[in-house]
Amino acid sequence: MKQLSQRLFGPLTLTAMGVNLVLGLWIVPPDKVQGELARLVYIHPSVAWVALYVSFGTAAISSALYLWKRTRSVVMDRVAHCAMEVSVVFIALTLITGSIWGRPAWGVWWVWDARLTSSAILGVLALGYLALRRANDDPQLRARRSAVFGVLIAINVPIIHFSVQWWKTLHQGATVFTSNRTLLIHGIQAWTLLISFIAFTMLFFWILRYRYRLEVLRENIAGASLEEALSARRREGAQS
Amino acid sequence: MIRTALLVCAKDLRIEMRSRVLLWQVLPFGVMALLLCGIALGPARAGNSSAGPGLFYLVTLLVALLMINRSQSVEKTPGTKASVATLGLDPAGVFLGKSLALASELWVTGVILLAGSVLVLHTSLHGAILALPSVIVTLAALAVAGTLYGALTSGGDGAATLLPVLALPAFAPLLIAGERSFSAALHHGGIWRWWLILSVALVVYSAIGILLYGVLEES
Amino acid sequence: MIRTALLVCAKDLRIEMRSRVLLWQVLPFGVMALLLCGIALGPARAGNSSAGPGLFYLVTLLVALLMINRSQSVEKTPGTKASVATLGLDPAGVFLGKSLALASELWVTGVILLAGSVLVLHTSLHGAILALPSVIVTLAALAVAGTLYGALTSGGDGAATLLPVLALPAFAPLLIAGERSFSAALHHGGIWRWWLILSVALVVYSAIGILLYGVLEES
Amino acid sequence: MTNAVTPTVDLRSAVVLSGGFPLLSGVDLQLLPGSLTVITGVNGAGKTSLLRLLAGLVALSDGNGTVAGIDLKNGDLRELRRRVGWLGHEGSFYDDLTVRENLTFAAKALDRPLIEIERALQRVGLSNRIDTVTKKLSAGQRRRLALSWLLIRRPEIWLLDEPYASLDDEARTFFDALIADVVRSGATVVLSAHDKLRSEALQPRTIVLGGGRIVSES
Amino acid sequence: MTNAVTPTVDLRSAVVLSGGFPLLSGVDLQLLPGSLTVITGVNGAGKTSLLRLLAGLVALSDGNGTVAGIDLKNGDLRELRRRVGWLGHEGSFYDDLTVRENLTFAAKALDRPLIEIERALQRVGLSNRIDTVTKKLSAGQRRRLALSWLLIRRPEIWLLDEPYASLDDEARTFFDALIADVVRSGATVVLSAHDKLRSEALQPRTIVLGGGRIVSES
Ligand code: HEM
Ligand SMILES: Nc1ncnc2c1ncn2[C@@H]1O[C@H](COP(=O)(O)OP(=O)(O)OP(=O)(O)O)[C@@H](O)[C@H]1O
Ligand SMILES: Nc1ncnc2c1ncn2[C@@H]1O[C@H](COP(=O)(O)OP(=O)(O)OP(=O)(O)O)[C@@H](O)[C@H]1O
Ligand SMILES: [Mg+2]
Ligand SMILES: [Mg+2]
Repeated sequence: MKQLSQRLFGPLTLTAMGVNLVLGLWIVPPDKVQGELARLVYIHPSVAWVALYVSFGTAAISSALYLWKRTRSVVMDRVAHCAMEVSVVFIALTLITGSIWGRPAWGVWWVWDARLTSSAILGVLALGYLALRRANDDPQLRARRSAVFGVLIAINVPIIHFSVQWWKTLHQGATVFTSNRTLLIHGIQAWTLLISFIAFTMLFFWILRYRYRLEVLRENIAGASLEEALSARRREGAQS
Repeated sequence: MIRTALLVCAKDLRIEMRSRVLLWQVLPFGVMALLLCGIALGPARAGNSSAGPGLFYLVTLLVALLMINRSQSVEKTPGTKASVATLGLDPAGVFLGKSLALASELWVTGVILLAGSVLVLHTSLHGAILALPSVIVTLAALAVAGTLYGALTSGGDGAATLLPVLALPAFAPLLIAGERSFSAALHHGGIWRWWLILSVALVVYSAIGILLYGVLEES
Repeated sequence: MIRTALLVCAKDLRIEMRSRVLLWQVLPFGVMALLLCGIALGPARAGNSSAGPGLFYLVTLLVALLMINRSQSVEKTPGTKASVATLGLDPAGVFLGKSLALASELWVTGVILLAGSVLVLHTSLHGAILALPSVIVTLAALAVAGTLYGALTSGGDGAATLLPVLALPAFAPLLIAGERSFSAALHHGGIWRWWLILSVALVVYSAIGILLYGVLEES
Repeated sequence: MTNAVTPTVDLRSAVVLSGGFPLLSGVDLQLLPGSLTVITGVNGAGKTSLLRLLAGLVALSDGNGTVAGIDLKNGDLRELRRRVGWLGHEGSFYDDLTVRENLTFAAKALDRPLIEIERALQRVGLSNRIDTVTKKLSAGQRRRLALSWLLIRRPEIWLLDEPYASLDDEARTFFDALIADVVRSGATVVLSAHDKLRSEALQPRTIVLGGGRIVSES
Repeated sequence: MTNAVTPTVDLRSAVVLSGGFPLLSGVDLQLLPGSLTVITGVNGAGKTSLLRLLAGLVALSDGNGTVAGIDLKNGDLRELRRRVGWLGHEGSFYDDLTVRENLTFAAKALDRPLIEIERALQRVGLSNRIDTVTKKLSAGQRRRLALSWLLIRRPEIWLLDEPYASLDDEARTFFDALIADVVRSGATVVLSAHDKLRSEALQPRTIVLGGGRIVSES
């Protein structure tokens, strides 16, 4: 059962992405105000959602699980690491799609806006996480430190989100939902949007799984060379 | 925990007193940076008093980074680390003690920079006095978060450069909240909301530090 | 002198390559500082493109301070200092080599930050390209002066904090000239005058370094 | 276990890695309370690494181990560190504090009476430098300071990395007497050395390391 | 001067102060080329300070002195440093470079052929660590690296601060042979030590320091 669902995950993700693209790029009619440009709405918000919440959430939860003594395991450390790496990619995509959208929509690549600024800050934080990993080469110390940082980042996500809003806001806010959660867009547009969120979330986990496997492979290779290193080291003693 | 905190705090402050880095280096740096910010913005904008709070916090942040770095470098030498580790100090106490020492130093610096920004950036004196409580809370939160991030980045390769990378984004919200409350004080707005937010940040960071500092120090 | 310079420069760049501090730490720091400056100023002012050159140089200066610090800390450990001293390297060569390495790193950072300020601070792309030559000269001057000041402050107590105190006032004129020439480039004004001033500064600092670096290193 | 006394140190094919390189490549070692062990071996054999492992300063990468009843893999390393005394190659303590301030900090952290400080400094012969800033001390004086600090703590496990280095004759004689005394009182002492121990009274077990593991023993 | 050979080291009531404290309180010392001198003395006697003075690493505060014909007060200390070989307590070289890169840097700075690097490493027994980053080396391996470096340089004056510390037996034997060889070739060697020199072949002059000056001599 588990096997099957795992095997189906990839094709399902691809299908969802395909449906999303077909619907978003061809089926849905162009927007009244923004025209063809509005099709970015089926990519950009969902990419951003993954970048900010799904990936950081995954990393934060696995970091917290690592810190909790009873669930401490190398798996959690790996998941956190891989999620954060994928997150960097998604944040970059958010910034790129957003800027592409912003150039025609606002006339500039960048504005000093709450969303934009906080996305950029989170991008730097994710890079910081990776830099922190690089700076420590003892695996356990690295795991502990990055787990603490992973948790700290998680707290930062809402703080940054709100702080930047307190600071100033000017951006495109609730276009899809109003503050009282009533849907503003309807029909096929709403469905396509929903599908895009699901599709990108699935895409994230799909990539994460492959990234994780890659990590395990890399560690296995390291383990194999470990045997070699051990016997080389032992020979050193025999020589003298 | 409290005893350890006081012990560690006293030790850090004594080292500071002996080396006088705060007096002779950090403070001049702060004043200098304040002037430079003025220059970078050009006279028209810098004279504009509304930039005051932002610049004040920007400079304070830079000063804080220097001080966090120093607070950690004291513990960093390999020999010291090992022998202090065998003391088995309560990590929560160490965390609080180092935070407290850092906070005291930041308060001193903050008050002087506040005076500086009244003089250099034409911030109103009355507003600065009103902002003082919020500045104190902000700096305390900065000290607590700084100790945490300092421990996170200490020791590794190029620790001195890693700290700002990790800390700047994390401290940005504190900076913003501090700046807002300062501006609110200048315009006689309600500063209680900011006060509250900052206090929550202070408590949250302290709690995390008390819980997790031990994990960071472990090895 | 030239051979020594190349040798030292290659050594510094190799250490940099190995630790990758520039890529992983200094650059993110720069980007973050750019964002923070924007935040500290508030959207209205930061969006205003005329603040671009000033902020660009402010951030570059902060980045440069980090990099100068690192460039010196490599030489600083007591053992290293003594054994490198017994190599009898030509101090003028050491000075030029370290400056060159620092300049290369600053150039990389500078170009990226320039791109960042086009994106983030709405500096005009055309202006930024026009400003590039002056940025290169300014950064070279900064590297040369920074090496000089780095050697001046290295080793002593709390060197990391002493450097900015001494260097900031010295770098302020460079910063101002750089900012002026950048602004001139943006407004299609004559940048030659600033170019000339910056080149003179570069030459003067280089000359001082070549003559006096030996005195600084002696002990 | 047939032995009635539980060993203080019990390593089973202990491996310690650093960046993929095995500092220790499989060490089996049992030490009883009240024993004195000298680790020797060529440069780079792994002596320092072994001592650091026992002190809880580096993590065990593979194999098993307990020290003072604390598991090196899942146990509380902080508790372990509290129970060992460590003397390393490098200087200890805060460089900017004086000898007295450093020891006061340590004594307070451990709830020891301050009077012991002066007594310990007297014993190691450092009383005349009590108010000197630690970074100004000579190499041997730093070692003496570290020793005085162990005197105050009297830990159950003493881990000493090349303790004789930089010590003058007087200090070495004192050190030998101290170790004899400590071992008699039931503590476990492990030290690394390139020289023979000088005191005839000490009858150490000698372990020779090579290539990160034990190659011979006597 | 009645002596035909000019001494390499000539100190006349040399005083070195550090923050008001006299590290050396009046040292008179003459050393001839081709001589081997061992400095001993209790911890804090001033051995390290004396060696640092001779290497041009600290300034002479009072008295007079020349080393290798260079006046310690007004002479060119950089030129002096270029002519001495120094081995200190602390590690040498850039921690982030590998053994090979460090030695290559030094060899290029001195215009020596790179082939000598491998030869020197072979002699000190460090060839198997040629591509290891220096900061990962063990204490003794760092010492060996510093020695290999002196081998490449072959300076006229060797100043060695506790050279035996951390070296294993093999390295000590090598070191003794090296020193005998160096002295025979006419260089001046000064080293500090707490142990007796082991090699019978070496006939050093021994100077005992105490309180910053020479208290006896043999
Ligand atoms: C660099 C530029 C941009 C960045 C970094 C950015 C970032 C983000 C982020 C992080 C979100 C997710 C917010 C959340 O789920 O809480 C988002 C949502 C969104 N963005 Fe952007 N954005 C950018 C430019 C734009 C532009 C130019 C437009 C349109 C003119 C736009 C329209 C939207 C819309 C419609 C949403 C969904 C809003 C919602 O569901 O509440 N964005 N953006
Ligand atoms: N990344 C690495 N690559 C290769 N070798 C390494 C690496 N890290 C450590 N080493 C080696 O591991 C060993 C560490 O040994 P350790 O410091 O325990 O030796 P030791 O027995 O204390 O030696 P000494 O007598 O010189 O103090 C050294 O041989 C060192 O070169
Ligand atoms: N500011 C100071 N105040 C008091 N004493 C000082 C000060 N600075 C240095 N000293 C003393 O000067 C002496 C320096 O001696 P040095 O390092 O030359 O000793 P050494 O003979 O090499 O000793 P060791 O055998 O321990 O290496 C030490 O006794 C040290 O305590
Ligand atoms: Mg060792
Ligand atoms: Mg000495």
